[in-house]
Amino acid sequence: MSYFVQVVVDGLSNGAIYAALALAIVLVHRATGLVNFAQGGMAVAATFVAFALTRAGVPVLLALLAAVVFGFVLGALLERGVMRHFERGDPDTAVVATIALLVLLTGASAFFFGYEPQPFPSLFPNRTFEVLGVFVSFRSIGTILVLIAVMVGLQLLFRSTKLGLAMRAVADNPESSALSALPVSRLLMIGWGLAAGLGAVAGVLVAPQLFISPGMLDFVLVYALAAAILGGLDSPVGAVVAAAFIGVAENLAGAYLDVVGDDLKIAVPFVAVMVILVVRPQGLFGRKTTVRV
Amino acid sequence: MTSTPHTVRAGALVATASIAVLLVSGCTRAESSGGLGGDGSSPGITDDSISIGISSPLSGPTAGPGSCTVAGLAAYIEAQNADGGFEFGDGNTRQVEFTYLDDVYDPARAVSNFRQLTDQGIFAYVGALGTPTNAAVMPIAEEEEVPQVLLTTGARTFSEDQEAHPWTTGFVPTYATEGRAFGELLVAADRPITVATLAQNDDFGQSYLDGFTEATEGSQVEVVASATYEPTDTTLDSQVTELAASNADVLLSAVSVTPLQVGVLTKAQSLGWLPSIFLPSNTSTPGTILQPGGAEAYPAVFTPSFSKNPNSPAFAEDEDVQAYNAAFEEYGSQIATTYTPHCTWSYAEGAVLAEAFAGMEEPTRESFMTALRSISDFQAPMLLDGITVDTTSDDEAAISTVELVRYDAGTGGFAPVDGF
Amino acid sequence: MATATRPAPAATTTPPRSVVTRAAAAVAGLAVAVVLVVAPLVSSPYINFQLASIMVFAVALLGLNVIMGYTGQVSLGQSAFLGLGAYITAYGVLNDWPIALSLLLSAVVPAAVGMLVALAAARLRGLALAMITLALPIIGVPLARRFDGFTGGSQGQVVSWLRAPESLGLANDQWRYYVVAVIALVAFLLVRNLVRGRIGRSFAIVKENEAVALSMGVSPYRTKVLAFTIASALGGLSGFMYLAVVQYTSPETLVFATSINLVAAMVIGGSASIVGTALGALYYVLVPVLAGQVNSSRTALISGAVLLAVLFVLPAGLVSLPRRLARRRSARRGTRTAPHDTADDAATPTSTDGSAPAVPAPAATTTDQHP
Amino acid sequence: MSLLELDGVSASYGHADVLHGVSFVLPDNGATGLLGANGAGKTTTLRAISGMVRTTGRIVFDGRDITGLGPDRTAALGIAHVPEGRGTLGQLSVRENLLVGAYRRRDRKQIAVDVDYCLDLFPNLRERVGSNAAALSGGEQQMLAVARAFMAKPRVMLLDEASLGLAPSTARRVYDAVVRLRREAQVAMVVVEQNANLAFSVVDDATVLETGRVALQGSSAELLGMDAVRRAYLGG
Repeated sequence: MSYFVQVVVDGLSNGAIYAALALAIVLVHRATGLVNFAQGGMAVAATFVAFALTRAGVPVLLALLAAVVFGFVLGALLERGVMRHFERGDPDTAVVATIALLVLLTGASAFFFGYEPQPFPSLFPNRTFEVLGVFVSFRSIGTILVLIAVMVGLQLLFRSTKLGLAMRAVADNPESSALSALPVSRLLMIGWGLAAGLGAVAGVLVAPQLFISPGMLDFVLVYALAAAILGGLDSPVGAVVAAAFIGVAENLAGAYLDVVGDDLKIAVPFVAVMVILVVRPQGLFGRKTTVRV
Repeated sequence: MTSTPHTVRAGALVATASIAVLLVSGCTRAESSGGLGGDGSSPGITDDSISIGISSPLSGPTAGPGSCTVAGLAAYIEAQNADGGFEFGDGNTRQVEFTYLDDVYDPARAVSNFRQLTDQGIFAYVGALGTPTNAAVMPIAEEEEVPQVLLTTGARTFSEDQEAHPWTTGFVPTYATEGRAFGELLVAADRPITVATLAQNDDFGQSYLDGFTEATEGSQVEVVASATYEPTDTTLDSQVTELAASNADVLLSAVSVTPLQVGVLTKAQSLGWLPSIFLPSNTSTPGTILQPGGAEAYPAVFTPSFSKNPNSPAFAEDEDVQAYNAAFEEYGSQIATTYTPHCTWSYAEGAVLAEAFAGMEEPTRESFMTALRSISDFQAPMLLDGITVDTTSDDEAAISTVELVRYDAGTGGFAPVDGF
Repeated sequence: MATATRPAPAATTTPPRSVVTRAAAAVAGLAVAVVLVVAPLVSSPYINFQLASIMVFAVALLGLNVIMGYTGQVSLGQSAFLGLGAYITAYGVLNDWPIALSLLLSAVVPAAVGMLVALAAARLRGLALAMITLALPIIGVPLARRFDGFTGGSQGQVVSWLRAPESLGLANDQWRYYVVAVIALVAFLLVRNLVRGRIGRSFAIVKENEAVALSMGVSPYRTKVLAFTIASALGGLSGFMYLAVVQYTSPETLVFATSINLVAAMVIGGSASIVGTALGALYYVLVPVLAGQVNSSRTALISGAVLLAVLFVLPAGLVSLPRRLARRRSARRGTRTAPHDTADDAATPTSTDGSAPAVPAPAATTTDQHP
Repeated sequence: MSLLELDGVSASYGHADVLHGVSFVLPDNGATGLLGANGAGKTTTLRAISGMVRTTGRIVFDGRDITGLGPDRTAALGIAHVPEGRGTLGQLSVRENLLVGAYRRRDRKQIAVDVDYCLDLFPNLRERVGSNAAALSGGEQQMLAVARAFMAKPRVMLLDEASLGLAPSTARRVYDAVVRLRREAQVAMVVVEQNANLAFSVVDDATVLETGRVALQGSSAELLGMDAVRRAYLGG
């Protein structure tokens, strides 16, 4: 029994990693209506700023704050200087522009810090505690608590603030939003800035586990996309729940299904996501929208 | 079937582009590589120069080790060039022209790079990292009779049958050699020992286990739990949890990804499982793996070692290490920003190359291969004392012995092993 | 007080296509053909390898363009079909199947797999569909490692085949080039005719607006399944060509990163454009080579910068370069060009080479409201 | 006193000119119509006023030259454009759409009152106040678009083809509400409408456009008295 719980707990702590980036994806999608492949690249660049600061002796928490600020500025600048050029055009072109940014940011991070993963100090004590025969690390608990706080914060931002409402309106239809006097370009900039700032939080949370490297989030991004889409893309709660589901499903399959094994356990959450999407295209927490002509 | 002006212009564009490709190539069939040069010498060698090439992953997930395979070799070569050049067996002294390309660990890209390098007229292809990439290149190297040597991969394919693959040799010990060394250590203890294994789901993990199994067959050493992982996994927590349930005496962790290996070390102790640990040579650097992973918590951490760690205080006074650090600072640090053991390996590989050049009596690839295959008992720089290069065996890599060492948390370095 | 005003001037007209432009087209086409036929005879094996690689990825991109460019459905899984095709071919060669059979199955099996996936997923739109296609390479890589009896596992499979028949006097690299060039030519001709016909029109309508498609009697579901099946078949076919050129396949062939790079190359070349597809393949193969010429340890930085630069200058892809230049010229001369020539590139991705059919206006907007 | 004045306004998309020197005047609390065939430039005229196309000439709103100002700026000045195709925000609920309309306003209490007023104006919307706009019927979306524009407390509303694709009775209800808005809230109107019967139920005068130029201008009565206009726009 405690083995089973341990496997679930491990799954949740994996899920927390996916959730961190998934929340940033949800944010940028709500704020700009785009899926942004550069999300991981921006998060890593900001996390490298924190990394450089901690190496210079700055406390992690302070470094995190600096990374968030850097992320916000980076995101806003990239929106202003690059993405704005593509916002009115073909969405495929805009998505490929985010791919270009990802490659560019990865290359830039590697230019300064190299490709090899390097240790990153944790915000939380590097210890575990035991509850009923199950071992839980402070890091996972801390990560999950921060994520829940971020999730609630995002939910409040989108549901209960004028800024959140305006950002959603702009993501939905920028041209029409402008007709209601919304400052569209500033809102898009803020949206990218917030998403990159949140990416910095995600990066600093997961870097102690994954080690910091330019490609740190490349594969996490795949899981995070799956979580964000499964969660309905617009719902912070949905993204977190879906990420937890993916982490746990993967681990349980690896532990209990011999046919699946460690090598194919990754297939389980993805096949599950496929099946769920086919049955429920709007995702677990997405609102059903019937589009009429 | 009408065409608009756009099609016309686009068509013209394609035509221009195609012609440009032709012009860029600028060469005709006559110049193609493979055969002998004009005066009986092979392509890529003159009286005062020789050109060699390498393709390794220099971007993407494997770029850390990949860059190091280039940086260390570049450091050795450029330092030697600056020091006057390389002495050859035919009496000439030559400068080595060194070209490296990025293949992102993509076999198609590696083949493209290999063909590009031979087209540019390299004499030999040296030190490339990566099993699939080198596997894709091997048949072409054979067909074109281009040396594909001293590869930084422990896969057996490149070393186990050199009669079948006369143009290919591996450099670092095969993964099986490392696994075998662990097995032998445990068998020598002559008591029942339980082992849990964690291996990468590819030839790296598999041959590691194969070597281990060969050595422990019929002994009192028993594998009681095993798990595999994909290099793309984000964490190995679930695998470690699964293995910890066995409570084995020993964990053989054939993990080649730095953060994952650290994760294994932290996770096992967090579950209260404290086995003796066996780590592969490529993921046992104290500064980046053992200290962050809290390796001091375990009763013992063993690793096969064959090279000196240039960052270890234990070697700070070592002449080899000082020369390496100076050369690397000057010529290698631009290519590889962060250290992996591959940096020292490829540096040592430069010395083996120099040794082969010294034995080369004619400026031909055949003579080079003969010289390269006749090196024995050669003490290359940066290799631990007692680890020698021997290329005469036709089923082993150039380095076929490893020394097991034990992590000493006190000094942050390694200490010799006198038994399990 | 009502005031009548001047009569309207004649509407702006499209310049008639002259005999000259047709001749230019013919000349350009002929030049390309001659270059493509003669090039391998005078080029080194390396150049021939690159040219053949361009053919390989051109066919993979062609498939991607059918589903993404022409039908408007994001696919992040094209590499999975490329890998599957390569594996089937390798299996066929190693088991002494006739090459024609390998060729056939390398397209048919991926097509069947693609169709199965599409049958389940084609009701989805946008990102949900992208998610499902993304899962294919993610699951495909460990599957390829697992079934090593079929795939050779993580070591991959070296397959030495397609040696030039001695009677022809061609070297292997030349022979392989001609084989893949013929396959690519046939694939391009078939797709070109397809997208210009009735099926191409239904692709375009589905891309434009699925609801409108329904109202015009075009089933978006069936159209998407068809497009996805064709895309998968072409992906598989490119796998056959891949094996012909690279002579090796391994799980690395189908990694997700390849799919992403293919999507980028497709957009860079030109969405919904046959010529653009070829240009995209040129970009896909040549930019890494050029990046290596500049600095091999900064390839990511260089290729990212190049990608972004091209998107900035030519958001509608390389295929729009001549149009851009023409506009520059006409702008400098101060003359006005015809409206169809000046529509915003980025806003009209379906008309890049004139081969995409026009989309009829939605029925609702043409309803006569007069009482 | 004129609220909005267009003087020789031309507009272009890229290199293609679609408006050539259009002029008209809208008095305070007035309502004017723009009539004309498809492609005559009616929609472009509205887009020129709200700053969605590149424009030359002079547009004066409330004594201020607004030529070249972007849509968010003109909207902030009190011009509410209800675009062709409605422009409702599909992923937002009906209430949220209304609140987006009131983005620039700070008077929170009055906003709540106005939301209520809109829901009275369009009882259909009250029933669906929590649903996503994308789930509404075409008629309901058009009502929402008008209501959202009203929420900005505009001085003038630009109404573009509000009856498009609607059943005649639904279109009638939309226009009834527009008439009420004009009367009760003193919103001036520029109405583009294919259906001249509906248009003339709101407007005092109208401008007829042909291929981007003003062909006719006059009061509703004058225009209705002209055979040509009746034939072209009233089917009689």
